[in-house]
Amino acid sequence: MTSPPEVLAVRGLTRRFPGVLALDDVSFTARAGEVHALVGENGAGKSTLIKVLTGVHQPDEGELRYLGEPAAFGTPLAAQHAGISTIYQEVNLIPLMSVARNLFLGREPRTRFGLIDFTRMHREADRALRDYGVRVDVRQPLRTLGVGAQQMVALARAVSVDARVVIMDEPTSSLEPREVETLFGVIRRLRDQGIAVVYVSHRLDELYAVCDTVTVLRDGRSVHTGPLAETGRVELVSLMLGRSLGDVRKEGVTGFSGAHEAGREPVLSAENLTRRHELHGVSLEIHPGEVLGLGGLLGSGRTETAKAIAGALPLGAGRVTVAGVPLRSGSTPAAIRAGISLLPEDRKSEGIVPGLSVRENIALACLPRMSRMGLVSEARIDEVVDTYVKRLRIKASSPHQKVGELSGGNQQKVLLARWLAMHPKVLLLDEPTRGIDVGAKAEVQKLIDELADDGLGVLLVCSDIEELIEGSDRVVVLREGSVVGELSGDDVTEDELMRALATAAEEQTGDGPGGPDKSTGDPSGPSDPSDPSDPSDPSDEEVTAHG
Amino acid sequence: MREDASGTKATGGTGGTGGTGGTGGTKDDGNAGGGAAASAPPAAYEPEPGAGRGERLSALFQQHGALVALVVLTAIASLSFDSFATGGNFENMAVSSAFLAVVALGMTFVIITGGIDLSVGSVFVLGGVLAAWGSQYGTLVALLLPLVVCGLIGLVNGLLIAKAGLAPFIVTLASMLGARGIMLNVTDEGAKTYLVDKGAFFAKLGQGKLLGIGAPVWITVVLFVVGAVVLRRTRFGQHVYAVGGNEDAAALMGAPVARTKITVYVLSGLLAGLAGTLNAAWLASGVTILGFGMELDAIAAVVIGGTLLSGGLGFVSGSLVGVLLLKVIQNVINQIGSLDSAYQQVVSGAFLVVVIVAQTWLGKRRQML
Amino acid sequence: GCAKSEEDADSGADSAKDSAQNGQEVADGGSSETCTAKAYGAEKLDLKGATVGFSQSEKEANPFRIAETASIKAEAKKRGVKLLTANAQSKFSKQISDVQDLIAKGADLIVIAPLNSDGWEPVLKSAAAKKIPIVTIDRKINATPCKDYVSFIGSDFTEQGKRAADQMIKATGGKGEIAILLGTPGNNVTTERTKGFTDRLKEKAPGLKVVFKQTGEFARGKGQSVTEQLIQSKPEITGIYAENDEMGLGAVNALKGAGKQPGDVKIVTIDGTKSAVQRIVDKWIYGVVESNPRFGPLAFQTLDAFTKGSEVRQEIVIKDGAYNEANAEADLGKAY
Amino acid sequence: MADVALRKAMPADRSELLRWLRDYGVYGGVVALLLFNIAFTEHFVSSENFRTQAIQVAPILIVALGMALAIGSEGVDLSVGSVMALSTSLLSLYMGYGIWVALFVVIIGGAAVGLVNGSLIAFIGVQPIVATLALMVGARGLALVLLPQLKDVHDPAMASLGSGDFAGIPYVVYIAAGLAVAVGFTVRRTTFGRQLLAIGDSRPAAKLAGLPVRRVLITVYVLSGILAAIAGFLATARLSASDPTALGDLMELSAITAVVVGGTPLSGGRVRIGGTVAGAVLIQLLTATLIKHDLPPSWTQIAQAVVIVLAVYVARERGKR
Ligand SMILES: Nc1ncnc2c1ncn2[C@@H]1O[C@H](COP(=O)(O)OP(=O)(O)OP(=O)(O)O)[C@@H](O)[C@H]1O
Ligand SMILES: Nc1ncnc2c1ncn2[C@@H]1O[C@H](COP(=O)(O)OP(=O)(O)OP(=O)(O)O)[C@@H](O)[C@H]1O
Ligand SMILES: [Mg+2]
Ligand SMILES: [Mg+2]
Repeated sequence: MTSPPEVLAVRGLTRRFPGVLALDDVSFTARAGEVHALVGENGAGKSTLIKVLTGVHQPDEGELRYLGEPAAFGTPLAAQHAGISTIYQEVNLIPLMSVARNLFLGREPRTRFGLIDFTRMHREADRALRDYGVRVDVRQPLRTLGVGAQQMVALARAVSVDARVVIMDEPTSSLEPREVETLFGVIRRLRDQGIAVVYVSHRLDELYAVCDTVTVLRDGRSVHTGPLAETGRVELVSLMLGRSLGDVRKEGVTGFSGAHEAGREPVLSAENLTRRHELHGVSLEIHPGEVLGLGGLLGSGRTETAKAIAGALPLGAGRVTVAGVPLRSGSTPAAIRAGISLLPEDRKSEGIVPGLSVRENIALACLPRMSRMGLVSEARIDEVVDTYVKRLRIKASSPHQKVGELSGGNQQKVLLARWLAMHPKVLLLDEPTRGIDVGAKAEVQKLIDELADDGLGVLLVCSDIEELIEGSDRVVVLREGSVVGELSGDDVTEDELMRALATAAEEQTGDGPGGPDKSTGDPSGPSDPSDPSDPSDPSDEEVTAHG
Repeated sequence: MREDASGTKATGGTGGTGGTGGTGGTKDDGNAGGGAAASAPPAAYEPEPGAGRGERLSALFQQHGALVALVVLTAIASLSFDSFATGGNFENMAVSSAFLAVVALGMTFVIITGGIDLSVGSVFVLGGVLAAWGSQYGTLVALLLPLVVCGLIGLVNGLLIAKAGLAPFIVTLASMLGARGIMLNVTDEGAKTYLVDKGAFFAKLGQGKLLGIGAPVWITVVLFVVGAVVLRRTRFGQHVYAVGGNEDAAALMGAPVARTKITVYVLSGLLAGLAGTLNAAWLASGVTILGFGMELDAIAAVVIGGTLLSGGLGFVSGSLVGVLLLKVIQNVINQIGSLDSAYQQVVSGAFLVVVIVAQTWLGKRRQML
Repeated sequence: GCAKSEEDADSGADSAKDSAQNGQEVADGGSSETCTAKAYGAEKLDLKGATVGFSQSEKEANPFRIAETASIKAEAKKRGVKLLTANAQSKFSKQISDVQDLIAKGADLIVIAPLNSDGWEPVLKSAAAKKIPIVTIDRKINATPCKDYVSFIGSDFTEQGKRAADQMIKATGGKGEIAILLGTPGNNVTTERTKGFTDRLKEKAPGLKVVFKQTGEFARGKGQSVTEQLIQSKPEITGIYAENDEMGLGAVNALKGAGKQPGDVKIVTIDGTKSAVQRIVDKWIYGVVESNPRFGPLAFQTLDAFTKGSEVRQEIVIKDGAYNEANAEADLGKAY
Repeated sequence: MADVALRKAMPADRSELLRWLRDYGVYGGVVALLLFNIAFTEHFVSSENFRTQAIQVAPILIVALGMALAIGSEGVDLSVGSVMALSTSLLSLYMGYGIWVALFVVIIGGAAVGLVNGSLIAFIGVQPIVATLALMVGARGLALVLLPQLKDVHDPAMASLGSGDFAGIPYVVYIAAGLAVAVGFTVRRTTFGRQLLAIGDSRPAAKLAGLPVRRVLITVYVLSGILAAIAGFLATARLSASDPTALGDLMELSAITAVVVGGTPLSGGRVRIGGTVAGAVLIQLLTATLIKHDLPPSWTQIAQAVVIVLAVYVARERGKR
């Protein structure tokens, strides 16, 4: 078997940031008609490699070859013109501009007079997005869409360019199984057209489902390249973590350990949460020592529910009680004082304070507790920061490094530390493992378990169904901002959840055209409601789910 | 947000009531949006009826809060003062607003990219002085000299901001001083006022009339129509919005960020210079004591017109309405005719607060929906 | 000529303290050409019952502007004239629209205190279209008298500068180094007061050297800061010429702060405000050249004569007084 | 791995130098100007001269301290100059009740303007530059309504405050230095300071982290108003007159320049008080130099423009676009 022609290749690539050697002598080759997985821990340098490949960063050393010729891209635009199309990690679109304008920015269809032809642009945008199962008014500003839908827009944008290479940096971190499947369809089509695809993900199942080749990065070095089929899961994980096969096998990759003892009296109960167009009377209870999963399709209102409980969204009606005491609605400080902590979904814009250090980010919420009469006690902060940096294995050059410079996974850990330092009664976790590497994911999951064992009430929102099922003791299923089902006890299985979701989708069809525009769960969408279970089917059973 | 066809459509039609004509570009866009909606299968995305109407209404308010204020104020003033709603008064207001409007047009572009240009007042004076000086060598020199110099100042602003990464506020603050320094330098520390020959063709650009309406008004209307088309219907315009909406994302999406920024500052310099030139033609002299505080008036007009200071959102017709609103407020204060100069300032400050609060509040409602 | 005594009698009879104590007098200078309503093309009308528009250039926040506006208002009231006022708040473009607004509001006659001499083309056009007579006070408009406007009433700023120079020469004996505190750059008043002063020095006292020329923007605080810098870097300075009283008072503050004694540095200023004249009494200021702001009587009297069809002078230069050691104490009451 | 994993350190080279320049460039600028003056300006090295510079810089510095807070919260306060005017008007109105009463009223006045600014920004969500622009117009008008014209202030206490000194150093210098230390301490060591920086850096994140965003923002503008009012008070004492027309004119621009030249980015999230002090001193020295060398206004303005751009260029955040 001769390998297909090289399209994009680098050799001996080195890239430094102040205080960090992000890429160290990395070699990497993308070939035509091949889906190349790029994996590694958080902060391994995947995103940096991609940014160097596409002209965002310039290499300090090393050689870049494109279509067999030495090349250098000064700007993303240059790379784009050369035929490299990229979906960067974190959605990078313009929130205030309309969906269609985002989709076509820089290559808008024009009329004879050189002016933009909006009629055509909207029509084509609508058609393009439909192909990806996103049905929205393309004239709406992009920010009215959920993160997942935005990700699909970014995907559509990247793919609709005539490209020789398509690079995707964690495109699925906020996607539903259904959309993941759509995405895979797209990737396969690209591959068949002879396009080189570079694919980054922390979800191993996905890699095995679509990728042909894999390159593993560790601490900025490329430690392995080879056909994915020949590399087992455990081996892959051990390569990423740099630990021996045996260690990894022992610890497993999923950190959840099973059911917990839940307290009788709910620590938190939300009644009839209502918000125009978003929530229609959601009620739920969280018991101490319990992990309550929140299931639902994209845009079903899980994020809103969590935010509403945390006081981050004003409510039309409804109330939240913590340990029997009702909360003032719409006030985050009140919720925090009552012991509710929310780990927001949108880490970049709502979570981290990028310009502040790791230390200050961790101490941010608990500042009042760390201070007397308005004066901050540095010693107490150091103590807390130390504890959590160790406990969560936060990887930073020092506690004084800016959080904005950390890798996504480490940023997430910093946020977790911020909330754990508050010793909350209830922890609301919105996609806590989004963008986190396997090692860290297991740690976070283990942590969730421990927290629940310590008597914390945990609300878990998670798009990865397998993870949701394994992590939760009970699952409440949302659809269109209403509770449509609850799984508990032995019913907490993937099949049951899939069934609940499928029924939900079917009911939705019954709603007719009056139904809201936001759901992608449209029956005329490209995939069948029962499909999504496919990618999460464990295809390789070397690693047991429970440690 | 600015994208809503419903909202923008109204602009095209109602811009005219503002006094100085419509903005063709926005109108086009509105129609284009409507066309798309019609051609797409209707059932595909039917917004919830309630949401749609509420949203549209408040979109209308946010974009046209200033227009509503303008109409209301004009109506009240017409009823209260006999001499307000007269052709002469409207014509005066239109002509004397024209110069600020042209400056505000450039400022609109700058602010949509998330920047700001504090140098426009100084550049405006400099443009006028250079034009008046140049007018002795003919209309061409009178027009080109200020445009070249003011364009260069804009270019320096743009380069320092886009290439060196300096904050627009501080860069243009410095060039505000610099431009005034140059102006003082060419006028013997302000002692010399160059005059424009009243018979020259150049003077007609400021003083001439067509169909009873002053030339500066016509020029302003044309500039706004062109500006609206450029902003809405060209790729450059899209880049302006993209850079202001999220600069990093825009760069990753392949928008020429630096070039776009440089262009808007050059544009702002050019338009400020042109406004100064027209003003010099109108006053028939290169007055040296103009322009103080003009940058703040322009910013206020742009913001009142619904453009977001943080960038990414805005439209030129709003700025025109903003300028007219400021003008009408001033005119009304003069109509009262006996207000102490100190009270005048309090009144205009209070008025600004009311308009801004109304505007922000309506805008927020819209964001919440 | 004859108008003046009448007006003095008028104001003398009036109890208004201002005009009683220091009504303006017409000086001999200026062109002697005259203007009539006929020559101007205006219609005759009765000033009583007419509407007069007054456009003030700056906020009424300094003694000169306060006295000026008050004098116009008082005279209008006395004569039963309906007065419309507008204030340009030091913005020239606003003043242009202000006057146009006054015209649009139906003013029959207009009195302007211009912020700047040039750039009145649009206003003059609108006024000409309606044949509205314009009288400018305190600053001139660069246009044709009796065609674009009726007449100018005011001081000769160049002359004021010259007289200030005369005082300075007298104070210093024509020798030494002096500093000038300039007004706002670009302002006609600044330009002319500087020109008059330096011309006269050149002509009469070549031994007096101007070694320092910085703007104090007509404000006391700025005058003080600049003088503070001045006395640090040029401690041997002999005299300071301040182009208005406020800057002069700032200079006095600075000299006091630096431990100087009254009279160490000779200060000459222009305007004639009470505070400045008081400083002459205190010996801090050597002399003050007056610039009289009480234009009301003379302006209305000119308008009255003009509307009645009589001849009025195109340029009515007022006689400015002066204060020095000799008369300061006695004339303190005349200062505004 | 269990610990904070330290990355391979980078060799300290050019980027270190640049970083150093960024952090200390403004001090370098001050030193350069001092050296220039010592070499080329007559009578520059004298205690009297340094005293003059110190007295003149005090009000700018005090206003700049408040401005630094506003800028750190990703805002700006354009109303400071007008607040100075308002305070001078209030001062002369209440001077009759004694200096302490007057000071109290002045501070209340500054706080009130700050409260309006802060409320517009925090509750209504008006953008700071616009909200404070409206107050800039309104407060100056109010100052003139209260006191229509310049009025002399004859008060021995005020006079000694304006020009008196202790141990050879003027009172106003002690006050300015004390306030600088207090504000610096507030930023570094208090909860409020930390919260302010977090809010300036990322408002949504600060909100979700439960920070009292509104309270902090309002406090920022109230503090800025109070500091401007104090500056107005001291400036009045120095002038021994209340001049509501001219006092504080264009002060906002000087203060912003001082803050930014001192290395505080306009994008918020960072406040450098030491730099702000140096920035204010730099501007003062620059003005003094230009006046002492008797440059005409045109060259003064051009020189200021060039120095501002140079200073900010050196202090710019590297790698940030
Ligand atoms: N702009 C920057 N400035 C400084 N350091 C940076 C910058 N960008 C990345 N780094 C550092 O480079 C290293 C690699 O980061 P990168 O984002 O490439 O990791 P990643 O493999 O994509 O991780 P993740 O899976 O969490 O996204 C990290 O240590 C990070 O802190
Ligand atoms: N596929 C989509 N198409 C159109 N609009 C969508 C889509 N997904 C989400 N939205 C919009 O985004 C809003 C917020 O959805 P959000 O993402 O917060 O919901 P969620 O249930 O938390 O889902 P997730 O957390 O998986 O993204 C929804 O109210 C909806 O209007
Ligand atoms: Mg990454
Ligand atoms: Mg969500």
